Amino acid sequence: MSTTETTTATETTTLQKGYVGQSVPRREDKRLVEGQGVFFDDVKRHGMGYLHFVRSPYAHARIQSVDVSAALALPGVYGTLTGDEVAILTDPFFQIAADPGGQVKDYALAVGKVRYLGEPVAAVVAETRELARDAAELVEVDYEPLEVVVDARASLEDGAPVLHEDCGGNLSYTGVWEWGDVDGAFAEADHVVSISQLHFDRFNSTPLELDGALVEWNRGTGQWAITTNNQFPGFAVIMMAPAMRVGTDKLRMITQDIGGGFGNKITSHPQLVACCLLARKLNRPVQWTEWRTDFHQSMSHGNERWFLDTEVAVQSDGTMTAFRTKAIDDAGAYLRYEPLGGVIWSQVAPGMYRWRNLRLEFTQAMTNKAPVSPNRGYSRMQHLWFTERIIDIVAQELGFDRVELRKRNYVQPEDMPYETPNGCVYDSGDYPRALDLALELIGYDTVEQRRAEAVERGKLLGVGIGSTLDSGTNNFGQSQLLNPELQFSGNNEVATVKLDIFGEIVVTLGTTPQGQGHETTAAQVVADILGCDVDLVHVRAGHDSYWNSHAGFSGTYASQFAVTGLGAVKGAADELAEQMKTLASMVFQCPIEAIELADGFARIAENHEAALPFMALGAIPNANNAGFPVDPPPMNARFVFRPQFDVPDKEKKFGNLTLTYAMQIHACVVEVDPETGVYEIVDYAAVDDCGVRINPQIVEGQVMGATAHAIGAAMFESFVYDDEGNLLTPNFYDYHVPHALDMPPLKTSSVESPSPFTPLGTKGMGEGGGGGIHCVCAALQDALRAAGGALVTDSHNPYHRVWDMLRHPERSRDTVEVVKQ
Amino acid sequence: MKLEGTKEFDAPREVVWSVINDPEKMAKTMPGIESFEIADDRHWSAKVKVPLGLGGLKMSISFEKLEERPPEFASLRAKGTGVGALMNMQTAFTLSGEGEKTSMAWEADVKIAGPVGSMGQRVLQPIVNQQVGHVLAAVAEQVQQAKAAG
Amino acid sequence: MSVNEPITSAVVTVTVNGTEGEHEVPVRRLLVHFLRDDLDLTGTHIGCDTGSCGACTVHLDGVAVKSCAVLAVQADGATVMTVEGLAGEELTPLQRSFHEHHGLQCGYCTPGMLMSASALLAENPSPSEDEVKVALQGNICRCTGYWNIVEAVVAVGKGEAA
Amino acid sequence: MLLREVGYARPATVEEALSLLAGNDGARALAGGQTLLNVMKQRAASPEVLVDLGKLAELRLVGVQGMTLDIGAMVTLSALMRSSEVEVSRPILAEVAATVADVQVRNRGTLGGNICVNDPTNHFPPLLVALDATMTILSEDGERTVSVEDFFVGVFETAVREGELLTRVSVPAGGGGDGMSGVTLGAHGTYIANAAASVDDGRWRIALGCVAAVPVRATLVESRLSGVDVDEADVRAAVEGLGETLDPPSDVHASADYRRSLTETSVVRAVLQAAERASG
Repeated sequence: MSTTETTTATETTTLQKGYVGQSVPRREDKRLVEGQGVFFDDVKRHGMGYLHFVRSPYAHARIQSVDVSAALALPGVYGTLTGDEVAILTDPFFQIAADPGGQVKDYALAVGKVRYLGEPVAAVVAETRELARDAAELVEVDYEPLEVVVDARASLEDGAPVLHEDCGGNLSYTGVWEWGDVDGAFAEADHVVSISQLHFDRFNSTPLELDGALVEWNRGTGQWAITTNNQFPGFAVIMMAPAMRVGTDKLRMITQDIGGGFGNKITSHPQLVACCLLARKLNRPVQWTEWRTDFHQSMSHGNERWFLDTEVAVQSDGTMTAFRTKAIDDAGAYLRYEPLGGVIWSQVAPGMYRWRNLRLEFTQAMTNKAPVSPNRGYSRMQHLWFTERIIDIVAQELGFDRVELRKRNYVQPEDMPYETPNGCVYDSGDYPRALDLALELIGYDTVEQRRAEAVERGKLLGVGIGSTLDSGTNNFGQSQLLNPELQFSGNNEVATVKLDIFGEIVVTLGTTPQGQGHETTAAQVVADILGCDVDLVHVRAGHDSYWNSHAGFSGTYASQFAVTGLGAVKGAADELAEQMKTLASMVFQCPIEAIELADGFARIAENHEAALPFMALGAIPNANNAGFPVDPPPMNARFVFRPQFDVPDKEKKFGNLTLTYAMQIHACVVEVDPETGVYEIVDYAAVDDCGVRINPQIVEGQVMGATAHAIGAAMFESFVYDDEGNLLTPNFYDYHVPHALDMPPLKTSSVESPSPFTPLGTKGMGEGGGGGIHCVCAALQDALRAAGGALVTDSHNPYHRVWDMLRHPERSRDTVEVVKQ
Repeated sequence: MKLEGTKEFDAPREVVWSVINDPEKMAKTMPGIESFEIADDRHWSAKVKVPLGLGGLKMSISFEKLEERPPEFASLRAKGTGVGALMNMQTAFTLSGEGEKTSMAWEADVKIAGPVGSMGQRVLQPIVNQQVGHVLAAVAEQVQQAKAAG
Repeated sequence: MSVNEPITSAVVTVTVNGTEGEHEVPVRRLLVHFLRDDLDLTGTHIGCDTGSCGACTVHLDGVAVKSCAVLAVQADGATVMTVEGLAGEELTPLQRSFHEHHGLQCGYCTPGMLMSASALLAENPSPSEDEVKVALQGNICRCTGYWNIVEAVVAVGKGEAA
Repeated sequence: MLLREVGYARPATVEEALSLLAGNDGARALAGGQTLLNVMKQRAASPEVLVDLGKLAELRLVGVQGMTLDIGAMVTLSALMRSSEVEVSRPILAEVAATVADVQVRNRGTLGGNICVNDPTNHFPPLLVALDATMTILSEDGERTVSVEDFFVGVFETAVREGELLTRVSVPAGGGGDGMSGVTLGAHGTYIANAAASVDDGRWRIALGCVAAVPVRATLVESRLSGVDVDEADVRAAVEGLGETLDPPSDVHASADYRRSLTETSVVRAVLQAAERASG
C-alpha cells in the first residue's frame, strides 16, 4: 500500500495547457542515478593540494601563539595559513549590521581570539588528504581559555563575557517593531493570556553533502576559479571580493550538482577566502572538503529564539486582536548573514491571522556557539511557530476549539490580496479550505474514538495542526529596516534562452539548484512558449558566474525560483519567441502577427505549408545571413526578471517585503507512552498551496522534504551545548536525523490559488515554514491534556522532555496565565 | 561533566591527608601513569596513557595546587593535552571524621574536548566515571599502605 | 593472500565494476577514498564521518557495505560494485523507478540508496514496504523524507517500473 | 575520515593472528571494523597495528555442542540473523541482531566486535549477561574461558588482554524464555536505556545496559522474581526501587533520573516478554 495519497483539488490556472502543470520526470535524474553527477568534491586538478583546517577546541579563548613549524617540516606539506597572515592579507568581512553588530570583525581564520568550538584557527595544505590532517595535528596553538556564554539571555546581562570587544557587548541588533494600536487593543480585550517563555530550538537541515571547494588561482589574470557548492554565489562574492581587495569578477563561482543546501550553504565565504589565499600563496589548486563533525561544530546552525513575556489580547468570541512579545534571537559567534533574521520574520508578522495590532521587541545576541545562517524556513519558521503556539495555548486556556479559533482568525479568501499591519501583501489563498483538507486526511472526525481506543492500549493520543506561510521572493530593501545605510533593495534573477545553429534551444540560468529540478521546470516553461518538444530544450546544468546569466541576487534560496528564476526564463523565452517570429516573417514576407510557433516550427498560422523548422531559424543568423536587408534577430535573449518592489518605510517599518505567500497546513496524530515519554507519529497530512504548480511531482517532493525536516526538528534534531560551549551533538552519533523507519505514513494534498503578482501565477515554495514542527508540538500538547495538561513551550520535544512534561505539568502550566478573564 | 561523591577510609584523617597531598603517592593512583615529575610543591606534571582499550589515550597532564587547609580541604587543577583530546579538571576534597575513620567528600568538574569529545557522552561519561572509580580505589590502597607504614 | 608482517602500504588486486586491477594503497586509506580519489569513481559519496549515512554504500563481494568503514586493503582479492557499475547500456528498472517516482532530489544520497536497494532486490525480488524501510535504514536522505524512495523500490518488486 | 598511519596484517590462521597480536606493541584485532574504524576516523584512538581477522573462517562458525550454542567471534550480525542453529536454540540473539544499526553495519559487524567494543549502549553486552554466556579467549599460552560476568571491564575494555583473541561466545542452548527491551534514539538507533532478561525454570538473570561502563546485573530484582509465576503487577513490584540503586550517566538524551525510570520500564517489559516466551 502506498503511503502517499494525493487528493489534488486544482483551481483554474491562467496558463495554456502544455508541459506546465504536468509531472514531467526530471531530466537531472539520469546522471544522478548513474553516479555521473558532478559535485565539487568530484573535481580534480593536476598538482592540487588538500586543505585541512586546524580548529579550536575551546569555545572562547585568546590565541597566544600559533606555531606551524612542525607541520611545515612534515614531508608532503605544501604550506600553511594563520590568522595573523589573514589579518594582513584581507580586510574584515563587510557587516550587514549597523552598530553595535556592525563592529564585528570577522575574518577567514580566527584573529586574536576564538569564539566558538570548531572555529578555524589555521589551515594546512598537503599532498594528500590524510597528510593534511596529520600536519594539522602538528600545528601548536597556545590558548588562554576565557569565560564562555552559551545562553542568549545571559549573554545580554551585565557582566557576561563579551565575544567582540569592539561591539561593547554581545548585542548585535535591537529594535521595536510595532504596528496598529497595541495598547488600545489590550485595554479593550475581553481576555489577556500571558506566556512567560517560549523557546525555538537550535538545529539545521544538515545537507548530506558538506561544504567545500576546489580553488584555482590564475597567476596571469589574477583570477580565482572556485568550484564549490555555495548556494548563493552572488552573496558570497559580495562578501569575499572587498575583503580580498579585488573586484567581484576576479572570483569565478562555479557549481554543478549540489548535495542539498536548505540555506545552510550560503555562508561558506570565510572558508572560501582561506582557500583562495592559499591557492595564491602556494600557486597551486587547493581543495577543501569539510567533514560532518566540522560542519556540525562550525557551520550554519539555524536561529535559536526565545519569546519572553508574551501577551495576547482576545475577544470573548475568540477574535484575536493583538499580541506583544520580546524576542531574543541567538546568532552564535559571528554575524555571517545576520542580523537579517531580525527582519525576515516580519514578512509573516501576523502569521496567517488577522491580527492588526502587534508589538515585538526584537533583540539579537551573540554567544559562543557556531554562527547561524539561513536554514529552510529562515526566521519566519521561528515566528510562525510562535503564532501557532499562541493559538493553541490560548485555545486550551480559554476553552476555544483550536480549529474554530483558527478559522475565525485566519485571513479569509475574500480578504485576498490582504495587506498586513506592516504593509506586506498576502497574494492569494484559501486557508480554511486547506485546513479542512488536512483534517479530512487525518480523519479528524474520528479522533475522539481513536483517542479512546488508544487509552485502552495505555497510550495518550493527540492531534495537532501547524499552519504556516512560505513567503518567497524577498525584497532585499528589508535590510534597510535594520541598517538604513545599506544599499540593497528589490530582487532579480537572470536567464538566457538562445536558438543554436542546429535548432537546439539552450537555456542558461543564474540559479544554483540543490535538487529542486530547475533543469526540468525551466524546460517545461520554454517548451510551452516556443511550441516545441520539451526534449528540444537543453537547460545547462549548474551555475558559472562567467556565463552571462548571473545577477547580484542570483542563487537558489528563499523560495523564489518559481517566481524569479522562471520569471526570467519566461521573459527570455518570450523575447526569443518574438525574435523567431520576426525572422520567420522576414523570410515569408508576411506580418509578424501571422506567424505562430508550434510543433517545432515557425509557420504561418493560416498556412502550415509555410513553415520553417527551428534548425533553419537557428542557422540563418548564425551561419547563413547574407541577403537580408536588415539584420536578422540574433536568436539569443537575455532577460532580467525584476519583481516590483518599493523601498520600505524605515521609520514605520512598513512596506511589502516579499512577493508571494505559499501556504502549508500540516496535521498529525501522535501516540504517547505515558510511562516513558516515547511517542510516535501515527498519522500525518500536509496540504500545500503554492499557486500554479509547474511540476506537481517536484512540488510534492518539496512538501515531503520540508515535512521530514520538521519531524526531525520536532523529535530528534538539536544542537545542544554544555556550559563550556562544547557541542554535545557534533555528528550523526548524537544528532539523530530521521531514517526510513522513523517516518510516519504521509498523506499529501494541494490547493492551487494562482498568485496575481507573478508572471506564471506561481509562488516560491519548498520551505514549508516549519508547519510540521508545530503540528507535532500541538499534537503532544493535545495528548498531554489527559495527563496533567502540560503546555508545550519548546519547539523541540525529545522523549526526555515529554517525560518531564508528564511528570511535572505544573512547570509549563505555571508559565501561562490568564491575566484578564 | 560534574562528578561528586563520598569515600570512607579506615584510617585517621592525617593519614588520608598525607596521601592526597603527596604528589608522588597520588601519582600512583593515576590510571596508566608512565612518568611523573615534580616542579615545586604546588606544581607537578605527569605523562599518562589512559587505558581505553583501543590503544590508550596519551596525555601530558600538568597539575596545580590551588588551595589547601590541612587537614580538611584541598583543591587542585589539572590540564591535560594529547593528540585527540584536551582535558581540564578542577577537583576538591573535604575531609572529616574522627579517630580511625575518615570521610572524604570529593567533587570534580571534568571537561574533555577534541576528537575524543566528538565520540559522544555515552562513551565519555562511563569512561570518566570508571576512571574516577579506579582512582578512588587506588587512593584507598595508598591510604592503607601509608597507615601500615605508620 | 595473507599478510604475515605488519605493513603500511600494499598492492591490492580488486575487481571493480567488472575490471580487475592492481593498485598500491596506503593501509590507512578507506575504501571510499580509494574508489573516489584513486579510481575516480566519484559516484560513491561521503556524507558523514561516523559510518552513519550510507552515502558510500557499495557491494563488496555482493554484499552491501559502507565503504567508509572498510579499509581499501581489506578489499584485496574482492569484487566491488559501485553505482557506476549498475547500468549497462540502459538504466536498470531500479534506476528508472527512482526517476519515475521522484525518488531523488539533490541526488547525493542516491548512489548509496541504489546500492542498498539493489542488494535487497537481489535477495528479495518483491519486498514489502516495511522490508524496504529496513533495508534502507542505513541510508540517510535529507531531501525526500524517504516516501518516494520506498515507493520506488516497492514498485520495482511489483514490476511496475517500465 | 582520514585515519592516522597504521600497520596492517591479515593472518591466514588463528595461530598467525595470535603471534601478530603478541608480537606487536599496540596491536588490535580488526573484526568487522564497524566501530573501530569509525573511532579511528575521529582519531579518538589509534592502534599501532590492525590484525585483520577477516580471513579466519574458523571464527565464523556457529554450532550446537550438546546443550551449548557456540558462536564464532567473527560471525556477522547478518549471519546470526540467518543462522538456523541460532533460530532453533536461542532466537533472541537473531532478534536482537536484527535491530542493531542497519543492514550494511550488520553485514560487516560481528558478535565479537560488538562485545569487545563494549560501548555502553551496545546491544549484546547486556543480552549476553542475561543469557549467562561464556567467552573463550585464546593466546599463545593456550585457551581460557571467562564467564560473562568477568568479561566486561570497561568501555572498549574486556578481559581480552594484549596478545589474546576472543574466539567464541557460548550460550546455553534452549533456555526458558528471553526478552530484551529498551528505548532507542530513532528506530534501530543507539540505545538510551535497555534491559535484557532471561528466565529458566523460575531463575532469572536480568542485565541493564547504558547505566555504567559495563552491563549491570539487577540481582535484587532477580531474587524478588525467583520462582514466582509472574504477572505484570509482580514484575512492577519487583522492579520498584531499582532505579535508585543505579548511578547512570546524564547526557543529552536522558538525565540520570530519566534513565533510571527508563531502565525500570525496560526491565518490566523485558521480563514480561521473557516470561511470556517461557510459558509459551
